[in-house]
Parts: sequence; structure tokens; C-alpha cells
Amino acid sequence: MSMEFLDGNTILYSAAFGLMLIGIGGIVISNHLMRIIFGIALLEAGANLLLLLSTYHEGASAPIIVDGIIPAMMADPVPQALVLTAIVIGVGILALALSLAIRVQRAYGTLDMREVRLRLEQEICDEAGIEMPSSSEKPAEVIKTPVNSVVQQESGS
Amino acid sequence: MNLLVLMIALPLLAAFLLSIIDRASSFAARVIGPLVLLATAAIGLSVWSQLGDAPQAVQWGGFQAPLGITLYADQFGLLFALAMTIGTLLLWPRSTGNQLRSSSLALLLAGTGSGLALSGDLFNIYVFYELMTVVSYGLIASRGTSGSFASTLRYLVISGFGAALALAGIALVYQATGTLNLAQLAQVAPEKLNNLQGFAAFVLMLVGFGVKAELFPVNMWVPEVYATASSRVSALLAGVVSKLALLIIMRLLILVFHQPEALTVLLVLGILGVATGELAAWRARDLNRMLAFSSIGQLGVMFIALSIPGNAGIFAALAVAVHHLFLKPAMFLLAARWGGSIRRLCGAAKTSPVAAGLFVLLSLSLIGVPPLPGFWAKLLVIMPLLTLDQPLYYFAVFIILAAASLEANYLFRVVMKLYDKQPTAVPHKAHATADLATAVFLGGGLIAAVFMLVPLADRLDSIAAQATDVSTYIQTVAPQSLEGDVQ
Amino acid sequence: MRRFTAALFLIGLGVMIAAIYQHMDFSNTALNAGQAINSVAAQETGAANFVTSVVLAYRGIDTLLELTILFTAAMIGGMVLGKRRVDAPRDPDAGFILRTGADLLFPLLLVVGLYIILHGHLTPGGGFQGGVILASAFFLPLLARPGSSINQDVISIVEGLAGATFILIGLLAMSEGYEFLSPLFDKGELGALISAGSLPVLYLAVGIKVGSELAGLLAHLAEAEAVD
Amino acid sequence: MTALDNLLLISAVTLVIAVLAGNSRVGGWLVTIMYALQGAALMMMSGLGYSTLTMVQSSFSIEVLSQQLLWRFDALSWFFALITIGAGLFCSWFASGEWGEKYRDNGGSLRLFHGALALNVFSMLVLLASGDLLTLFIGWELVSWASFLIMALAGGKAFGYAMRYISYAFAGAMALLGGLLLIYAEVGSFDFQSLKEAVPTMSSATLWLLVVLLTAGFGVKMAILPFHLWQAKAYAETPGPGAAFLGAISSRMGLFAFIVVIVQLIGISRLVEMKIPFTFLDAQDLLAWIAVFTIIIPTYIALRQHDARRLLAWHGVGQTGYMLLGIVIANDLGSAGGLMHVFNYATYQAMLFMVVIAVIHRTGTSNLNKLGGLFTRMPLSYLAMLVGIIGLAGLPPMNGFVSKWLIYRSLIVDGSPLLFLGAVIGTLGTILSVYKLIHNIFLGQLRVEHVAVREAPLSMVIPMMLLAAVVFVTGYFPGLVLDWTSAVQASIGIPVLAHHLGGIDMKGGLDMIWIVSVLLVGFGFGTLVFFLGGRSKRVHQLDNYAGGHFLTAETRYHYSDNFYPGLMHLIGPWYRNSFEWLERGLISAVDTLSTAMQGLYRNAHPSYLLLAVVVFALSWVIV
Repeated sequence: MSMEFLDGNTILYSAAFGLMLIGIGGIVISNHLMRIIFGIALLEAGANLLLLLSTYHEGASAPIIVDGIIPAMMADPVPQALVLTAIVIGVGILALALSLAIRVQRAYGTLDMREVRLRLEQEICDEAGIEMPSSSEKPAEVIKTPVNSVVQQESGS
Repeated sequence: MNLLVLMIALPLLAAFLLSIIDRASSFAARVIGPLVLLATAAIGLSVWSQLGDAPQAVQWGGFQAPLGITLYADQFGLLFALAMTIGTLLLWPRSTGNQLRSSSLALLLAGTGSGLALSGDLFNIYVFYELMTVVSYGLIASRGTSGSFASTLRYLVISGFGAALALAGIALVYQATGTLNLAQLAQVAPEKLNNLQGFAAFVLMLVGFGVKAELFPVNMWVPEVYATASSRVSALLAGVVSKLALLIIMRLLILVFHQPEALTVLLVLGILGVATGELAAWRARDLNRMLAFSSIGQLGVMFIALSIPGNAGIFAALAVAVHHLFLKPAMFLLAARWGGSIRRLCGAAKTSPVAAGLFVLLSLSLIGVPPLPGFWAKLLVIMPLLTLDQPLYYFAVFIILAAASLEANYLFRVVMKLYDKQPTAVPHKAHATADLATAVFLGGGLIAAVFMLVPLADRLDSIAAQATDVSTYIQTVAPQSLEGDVQ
Repeated sequence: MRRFTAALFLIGLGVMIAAIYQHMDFSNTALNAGQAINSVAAQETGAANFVTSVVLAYRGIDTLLELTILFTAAMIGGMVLGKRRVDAPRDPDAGFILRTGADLLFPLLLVVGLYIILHGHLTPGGGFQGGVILASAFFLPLLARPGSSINQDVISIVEGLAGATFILIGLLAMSEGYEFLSPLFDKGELGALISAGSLPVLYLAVGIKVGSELAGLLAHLAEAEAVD
Repeated sequence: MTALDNLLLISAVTLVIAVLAGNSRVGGWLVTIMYALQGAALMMMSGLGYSTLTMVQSSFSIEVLSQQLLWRFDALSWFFALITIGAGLFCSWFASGEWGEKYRDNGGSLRLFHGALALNVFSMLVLLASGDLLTLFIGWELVSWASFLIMALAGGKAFGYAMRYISYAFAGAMALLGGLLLIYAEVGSFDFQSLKEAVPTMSSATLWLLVVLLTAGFGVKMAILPFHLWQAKAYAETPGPGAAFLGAISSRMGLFAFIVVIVQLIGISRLVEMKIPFTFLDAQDLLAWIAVFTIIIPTYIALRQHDARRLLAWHGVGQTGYMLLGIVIANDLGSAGGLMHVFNYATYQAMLFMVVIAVIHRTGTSNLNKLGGLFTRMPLSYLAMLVGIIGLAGLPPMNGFVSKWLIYRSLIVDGSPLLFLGAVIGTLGTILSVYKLIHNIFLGQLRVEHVAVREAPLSMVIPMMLLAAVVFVTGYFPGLVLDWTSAVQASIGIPVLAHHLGGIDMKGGLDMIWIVSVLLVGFGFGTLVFFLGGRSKRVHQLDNYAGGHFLTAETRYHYSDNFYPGLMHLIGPWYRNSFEWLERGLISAVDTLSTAMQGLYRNAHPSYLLLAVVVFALSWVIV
């Protein structure tokens, strides 16, 4: 592998894509809703970094008028503004997700995705007055032994 | 200066001030929301009447495109903006505990929806979309049951995942082109986005924006959300909001992404959506989820229509979308009192004959019985599909027709229950007057459409033609070239 | 099983991304809207910080919308978490050092926050960054004394008014015959504190709104009853 | 305003009157008069039936999606419209008297009944008037849903059968729509003429697909095999004269559309060119064999029924096979026979249903095991049924004989002995089961509970008698009907059958005037001998003995249960319900798939699927 392959761009992009992949991994692989929410936050961070990198070039100065800096030397201010916006959006949604998670935990006593799904199905069926269809995914076990009980203790306040 | 921005700004302003107004007078707080929406609808209609064949472009803040953000008003976008405003007005949420917050959310939804329909900037679309998503979380959760919180959270997970991917897609587009303005993207896309990177950006944005458009497989939230949200909110989400997400995908397809592979992806996902949705609806035992699954199927038909290259596809998708726009909200409104097990519906037609008759009419139109509008919409989808003469398109036709047979079966099972002569033990509740009146209004629209078929089809055709007119889009926005500034 | 295949998919995605990265073209990074903005922003907005110009002027509507998202999220957060029961148990107050530190930091944070907001058009920083500092100024006492609470009514009035100010400034531009959210007032001398027309006013509104929104959200979360 | 406009307008007005005045005492009669008016309007176009007019256009036409929608009548439409309006007239007449009062007293809505009937007639006329493939489909759907409405009126069990019908019908309609749109994709127009011109250039594969889709679509309505399961039960549960109407004409709409599209536009000669690979069969043979099995299987199912309405309705399915067979053979004899059978069958099927409904009206049951001996109480009804079953069985002197004779004859001329054999087996089954029908209702011992039964009221008897007269007269003078079928043959482009008032001219031809006259002379002679020659003593039915014991009214010597035990012993094992099994299999397949999809939506991890889709889409383009 030649050294020019590992230039600055590659390293930065690897970081962005890497963050995204870790985030996706967290969302897809874990069952605990807190982990999934953090996975989304990581994924967003990666996407933000990708956005910042989109017009990155080495050695550019901040897009602020200071003596001796002409506009052509400045970095592109648009991605910075976009990322600012995206971060704030992310914060809002994260806060919302946490509030919902608190309520779900309070109602169902768990944040395990599979168990929440079952309890939700149960609630819908009860309200509609129909029988709960049998689940193909061994519901009894899931209900009895919460898989992520350790995580619950960690994240539960 | 253009009054169009007021369609977006006024509802937002009213939403901000609503809680302050409420302190002064709770009556004013109740009426101000609908009044503002009436005013914005009037603005939209006046713009529509003067629009004609020439779309308008407004620059937020007066900055030249592509530096500033463009607001692009053609009949296509304005139609959906109006649908959003009027739809919210008709389906104004009635929440027992959270009326003030629900009203704010409804105002925000109307404003954002209009903005989303009219926006001409990729990142701006993303922000509008995210705002609309957050507002719909609020509307779903406003029912206040633990089920609604849980389904919102599960919806939030998939939606957040998708939105982050869409953001990454936008980053890829900006990296390749250096612009976010749709008109300028339309100019440079054939050169710079007709490659792997462009396709990746399309896929990421498709799954991101597809979440709201009930695209398979990011539609797993649909049944649980529609079963736990209040009927009016379900009606809004299924009827109007999903169409706006569809509109974004249409815009992107028309202006930015021209890869043939993109169409195939849409086709395959559309077919899967129709097949899974309609099959799942067949066994649904409560009306809400039956309607939710059937809505997935209908949106799948729209995606199949979108996969038809050229004007015909947009026309067909538009026709199906407008039909669904009238139909699904009405059905969900009827489901407000008929929610729950279908078995409970025995003999409900005796208590509410109008609602039952309306349900029959809506069902007939949904499955596409001539001469109701649903039939013509379906015809518009299938006719171009068959002329494409490819096995996958033939298969899509087969799936659409088979799905219609399933639909006829499960919807008329419900109708049979409604007219069953043996009443159930639990007495049926009559529909709320407002719900029924709105549903009758929408159903009346369907019947009126039968008699105005020809002008309606011409109008939709011209809207589709205007929407697909890329060169007019570019000329109207007239973004300055980026090349000149650098040298 | 799902985890295993998911991991496989992840590896696949990584490979795909690598393939896409190989095909990406980095030659024309200078050809973008941002560079065009750099060359005209000083004349058009009068702000020395071009990021501020983009945030408040060129993409002002985005900023309005993100404020709305925060507003909405805070509102929904309040709706979801609901009112605290009166008899719900509370954490005890923090120790002496934290309490005193919080009292001392409060005015300092307030000043720093306002400074960053007001200089947003000149130096890095601005309404968002300053607003967060303001929020932390109000949130810190809450951490030190969990028994106290922020007056949510005041917050809702402040956030509503701040958001409305943003829109009203935009509408003011319309009444003057410009487009919505066009920069108003005299642009002044580039780099001076009082310059860039209406942008500092907008940033002040943004700062106050972000501050109140975040403080409200954090307070809601902190107020949420602990799970048994 | 053309004559067709008048007809459709009067039909629409009939519908309005039925809905507005259906519940009033005179409503039924008003509607009946309106049907008569429709008949008069149809007669204004009678030139169509005698080849003096070729086409009557409607002045109403709209353009939708750049398609010109046209409506018009030709000889074929006129012929079917004649039967439709006739059936509507007689059934409405039948329903207007005591039957209607009783129906209303039992809680039925006459407004709905008359409205549904008028809607059926109107929608059928619209279908018959269709001038292009799109209007054909629109009319098709209208007819389907109108029949659904009248089938579902009874509620309860009828809901289930109507549901089954609409599931079949809508799936069929979708196949039809697929076929029609395929034509559009190939031809670029919904026009009849363009299709006809494009057929010679179509590839064999396309034509096969078309024929399969269209035949499936039309076949569901005709209830040909394997789509026959829905019809009998749904028709049987339709209230009263509604069943007579549906039985007489409703499923003939499928045949009409089949004739228009397959016979007239695609052409039987084109079907003959479509060989089935690895066999010596072609598409025409395939259709003919489907028709033959449609004759045999439902007819023998009918033999097993013990409800009179079900028995008749199953025959309705079987008789469709004869019509289809004749038309698929498509020579001058066969098509004339098939078309004439449509008319003949409508006349006696309506009449037989009316008799059965009259019996239900008087006795309250149509269970063949709980009736018997009604001949002495309802002699006129008996006479009507006798005429009807002779017609249904295809024996002289009734009109059914002529049409069946023509079909048999065409099979022999065509050189298809196996098809002929199949048709004869079907006729054997028909004779056996219609004998069961008349025997178990009218002959044998009168049951105690039916001693007080009277003849059906005049409002029922008069329509029955009129129909009986039609059955006999058109049997005596088949030329009356053959005139019309010849006009139809001419208009759909099939060789015209040379005929005269009494039958057809050819070597080994048929002259019904002669045959019937001989029969009548023979009967007259026999009657003379009976009254003049032998001395007979009239005894009471119960003045009888068996095994040395006198019989009383309580003693059952007339058994109707387990009819034809010997025959059933022979053919019983053949009844395997294979089609029911197939249907259930299909339903459970859909059910399983549906459960799986619900499981997918309930259990799937959406993010995981999202990731999978992204990876697949990217890898598809990259690799």
C-alpha cells in the first residue's frame, strides 16, 4: 500500500465513514433502545463530519475577514452553517428520544426493543379487543428473561 | 416580494405565539389556528390562480440563487402545499388534554408541509422534512397513551436512522457538485451525478425520505403508529404527510437523479411494498391496521408509478396520490368510531347508515371500480407499465391486479360485517358530527371527480407536465454559474 | 443470527463505501456555492464572520426552522414527560462547593454567553453557541439544588417571543418591500460591533431562544420522575 | 336522441322509479310497466334482430384519457338485451304481487329488491351497448357489482356466498383488465376495429396470454370450470325472483363478452392456429373441452342436490357449457345452437325458478326431501314445471330440444365424437336430475302439512304460463328465434345458418312443425283412447295398499331421500370435491403468506432491513 493512499483526505473520510458505520452497527446490532439512540447520535456525527469534509481542502483559513486573508483562501462557510443546523436538529431529536424513552421505561419497565414491541402489540390488541397473534420469535422467553438487564441497570437512573 | 412565503411564515408565527395568546384569551387561542390556516389557504389559492403556465421562484432574503435558498412555486408544489394546509384545516386535531399543544403542532405541520412542497434547496428540504418529522412525533404522542409513546419511539428510531443517511446523501451531493440548489443541481447533475456517487446519494436519500412515504422496508412503523395514534392524526399522516415525502422523491427524480438503476430500485421496492402491505392487510383483524397496511400497498403503487420513466410516470403517480389524498383520510375518520376488532362492527350500518354507505363508496374507489376515480388512477399506472414491455414491469402489473383482488376481498369483508343483521352485544357509537361531515365532504369530492373526469385529468396532466419541465425550472430560478466566481 | 448477518452487512457496507470513495472526485472542491458567498458576503451582509452570514442571511430560513425544531422538541418533551407529581421524591441538594460554585458561575456564564452571542457576526461563535452557554447558566443551579425549579411559564413566553421576533423581523423586511428575512438596517462598518444591520438582532433572538429552549428541555428531563 | 338513448334512458328512469316507489303498493307494478316500456324501446330497434339494421349508436360519448368511450347496439347486443329485458319484466311481474307483500312482511326491503333488479337490467344494457374495450370493462364491473348487490340482499348465509362471488368476480375482472390493457399496449387503442386488424400480426405468445387472461375473466362470470364453485350457492340464496333473473341471464353476460372479444375480434380461426405444444390440441379444442367438462361436472353435482333452488342453479352452470361449446365450435350449426340455447335456457330456467319460488311461497320450503304430491294442489305450477324440465332436458317438443340438437349436430359435422359423447353424458345427467326435481315436488304422496296448500296466486301463475307458452311456441316454430341468431351470426362474422320457420334446411335437417305436429297427433290419439277406450276409476291417493296393508296419510310410501341409490353407488366415489379442495388450498396459501407478512411487519427489525436494502442496492450497482 503506497503512502499517497493514506493522505489527509483518506484519514478524515475514514473517520467520518467509520463513525457512521459504528453508529449503524449500534442501531442494527443492539436491542437496547438507549444504545440504539446513541447509535443514531453517532451516525449523525459521522454524517455531519462527512458534510464538513465535502468541500474540505487543506490549509484553508476560517471564513472570517481578517487582514491578509482574501476570500479565495477561506474555507467554504456553507457546510459549517449546515452542520451547525444539523447538530441543533440532532440535539432536539435526541432530547425528544430521551423523553420518550423515559416514558416508555416508566410504562413498560424495559427498554429492550423486542420486549417493547411485544408490549406494544399487546396494548394495541387489548385496545382493539382482539387476541394477540402468536409470535414466531419465542415470546415467552423474551418476556421472562430480559436480555439486556445489565444495560438497564447501567442506564436506568 | 411575494406573499407565498406567508404560507410558511404565518403558521410558524402563530404556533410560536399560541401559548402567549392563550394566556390572554383561551377563545382566541382556539380560533386563531384555523383562521391562520384559512388565510394561508386563501394566499395559496390566489397564487395558484395567477400562476398559470409560468412557475414562480422566490429567493428567501432576496439573495441570488444558488447562494440563498429558493422557494419554487409551480402548480405541482402548490397543489401539495394547498393539500397540506386545507388537509390540516379539515383534520384539525382534537385532543382532550393537549389541545393547545396539538393546535401548535397542527399549525407547524401546515407551515412545514407547505414549505417542504415549495422548497427548492436540498438541505432546506432536509430541514423541513426533519421539522415535519418532529411535528408528527408530537402529534402521534399527543394521544398520551403508553402505546403511543412506544410507537413514537420506535418510529423515531427508524426515522432518525433514515434521516441521518439522507444527510450523508446530501453531503455526497454537495461534495460532487458544490451546490444545494435544485435548479443548479439539475444543470450539473447529468455531468457530475450520473455516477456511482450519485447513485449512492440517491439510495441514501430514498431510504431517508422514504420513511415518511411508507416505502418498503422502512415502513415497519406504519401499522403500530396508525393503530396507536388518534384517527385524525392517522388520517393526516397517511393521507397528506406521506404524499409530501413522495413529492420530495418525485422532485429529486425529476431534477437530480436520472440513473435507470434508480428507477429499478423504486420499482422493486414498490412491488415489495404492494405485495407485503396488501397481504398483511388481508389478515388484519382491526380496522386501523387494515387501513394502515392498505395504505402501505397504495404507496407502493405510487412508487411503481414513479418507476415509469418520463412524464407518464409522474402523471400516474400524481393521479394515484391525489386519489389517495381524498380517500385515506376519509377512511381513517370513519375508523375513529369503528376502530378495534372488525368483529365488533356487526350491524354498525344500522346505527350509522351514512358512514356505512360512505365506507362502501370509498372501498369501491380504493379497489378501482369504474367509473370511480380510483379506477382511472389505476389505469394510468398500468397502461404505461405494459407498454414498457419488460418482465419486471409485467410482474408489477400482475402484483397490482392481484393486490386489488385481495383488497376487494378484505374491504368487503368489513362491509359485510357492517351490514350484518345480527347486532353485537356492545352498542355502536355514532360518529362525531365533525368526523362524519369531513368524511362526507371528501367522499363527495370523489363523486364530483367522476363528473369532472376530463377536466381533472387534463389539469393533472398539465401539472405533471409542468413538474417534469426541467428547463423551465432552471430558467425560472436562474442560478448564477459557479465557474465565473472562482476565476 | 440477526447480529451475525447484520455484522456481515456492515462489513459489506464498509466495502461499498470504500468503493464509492475510490470513485469520488476531489478535484473541484473550490467550485462551490460557499466560495461564491465568500466573495460577495462582505458587501451583501456586512458581517465579518461569513458563517454568520450564511446562517442568518443566506440560509436564514434554515435557522428559523431549526429553532422551530428545538421549540417543537421542547414542547413535545414537556407534553410527553408531563407534570411532576407533587409528592414525587427528589434528589437532595448538592454539597456546599457545588452550590457555591454554581452561584459564582451563574453571572459569569451569563456574561460569556451574551458576549458570544453579540459578537457572533464578528468572531467564531454566535447565537447557538452563546445560547447553549446561557442555558447551562440556568441549568447549573438546578443541578446544584434539585429541589428548585425553573419557571416553565416564563420560559415558554420567552421562547415564543424570541421565535416570533425572528419571524417579525423577516416580515418587517417584507413590509419594507424586500423579500422575507432580507437583511435590514444600516450595514455599518465591517468588523465593528454595531454593524451587519439586522443580523446581530437576529442572533440575539436566536441566542435567547436556544438558551430558553435548551434550559426548558433540560429542566423537563431533570424534572422527570425517576423510575422506581 | 337515438333509439339506444331512449332505451338506456328508460332503463335509468326504471331504476329511479324502483328506488323511489319500490316500497309502495303499486311500486312493483309501475316498475313492471317500465320494463314493458323498455321492451317497446328495444322493439324500436328490432331491425337489428332481422339484419335490416346493422348498428344503432348512442349519441352519448365522452373522451377520457384521450380514449373515446362509445356505446352502441348491434344484433348480438339486441339479442341479449331482448332476453335481459324479458327476464326483468317477468321477474318483476312475479315479484309485484303476493310475493312482494310477503317479502316486505318478513322484513325485506322491496325498494332495495326492485332497485337492485332495475340496476342489474340497466347495467347489463350498458354492458351490452359497449362500443369499445374500455366501455366493455366499465359495463362488466357495473354488472358484477349489481349482481353482488342483489345476491347480498338476503343477508346471513347469502352474505358469505355473495362474498365468495365477488372475490371470484373481482379477481376475474382484474384478469380481464390485465388482458384489455395488454391489448392496449399491443394495439395502442381500445377500439374494436383496431384489435381486429392487429390480431393477425400478434405473436402467438401474446395471443396465448391474451386468450388465457380474457377467458379467465369471462369464464369467472360464466362459471366455467375451474371457476364454477361460486355460482350455484350465490344464485340459490338470492331472494325469490332475483334468483330467477340471475339464473336466466346474469352469467350470460360472460358469454356475451366472450363472443365479442374472442369470437368476433380475435376469431376462432386464429384460435385453431394456436397449437398446444407436444399435443394434437389447439386453443379451440381446449375451450371446447373446458365447455364439455363444464357440462358434465356441474350437472352431476346438481344430481346430488336436495334443495330445489340449488339443483336448478347447478344446472345453470352446466347449461352454460352447452352454449360455450356451440359457440366455440363456431360453424353455422353450432353457433346458432349456442345462441339459441341462451334464449331457450333463459325462458325455462326463469320459469323453473318461478315454480320453485311459488312452491316455497306456499309451503315454505324448497327441500326436495320435504315435498311431494303437490300436483293435486298446484296443477298449473306443475304444468309449468313439466314444460320447463322437458325443455331443460332437451326433449321435443320444447325449444331446448332444438338448440341441443343443433349443438349435437354441429359436433358430428365438425367430426368430434368425443365431445359429442361428453355432451350426451351431460344430457343424461340432466334428464335424471330434472326427473328428481319434478318427482320430489309434485308427484307421489302429498304430505299432511301440505293438504291445505292452494295454487300459486295469479301474479305468479301468469308469468309462468306466459313463459311456458314461449317455451312451447319457440319449440314449435324455432325459426322465430333462428331469425335473430342468424342476424347475430351475420354481425359477428360466422356463416349464417339457413333456416325456415320450422327448423333448418339441410340433408338430415330438422322440421319442428312436422315433429311436433306428429307428437300432438299422437298425444291426441292417446287421449282419445284413454277417454273412450279403457274404463278407469278415480281413487283417492290414500285409497291404496302395499304389502297387504292399507296406507294412511301418516305412512310414508313416497321416499325422496337418497334418490337414485343405485346410480349413486356407481358414481359416488367420483365426487371428490377436488375443486373445493383447490379453492381451500388457495385460500390457505394466501392466509399463510398473509400471516408471514404480518409477522414481517410485527417482528422485523426495521433498521436491519434498511441496512440490507442499502447494501443490496449499492452492491447491485457496484458489482
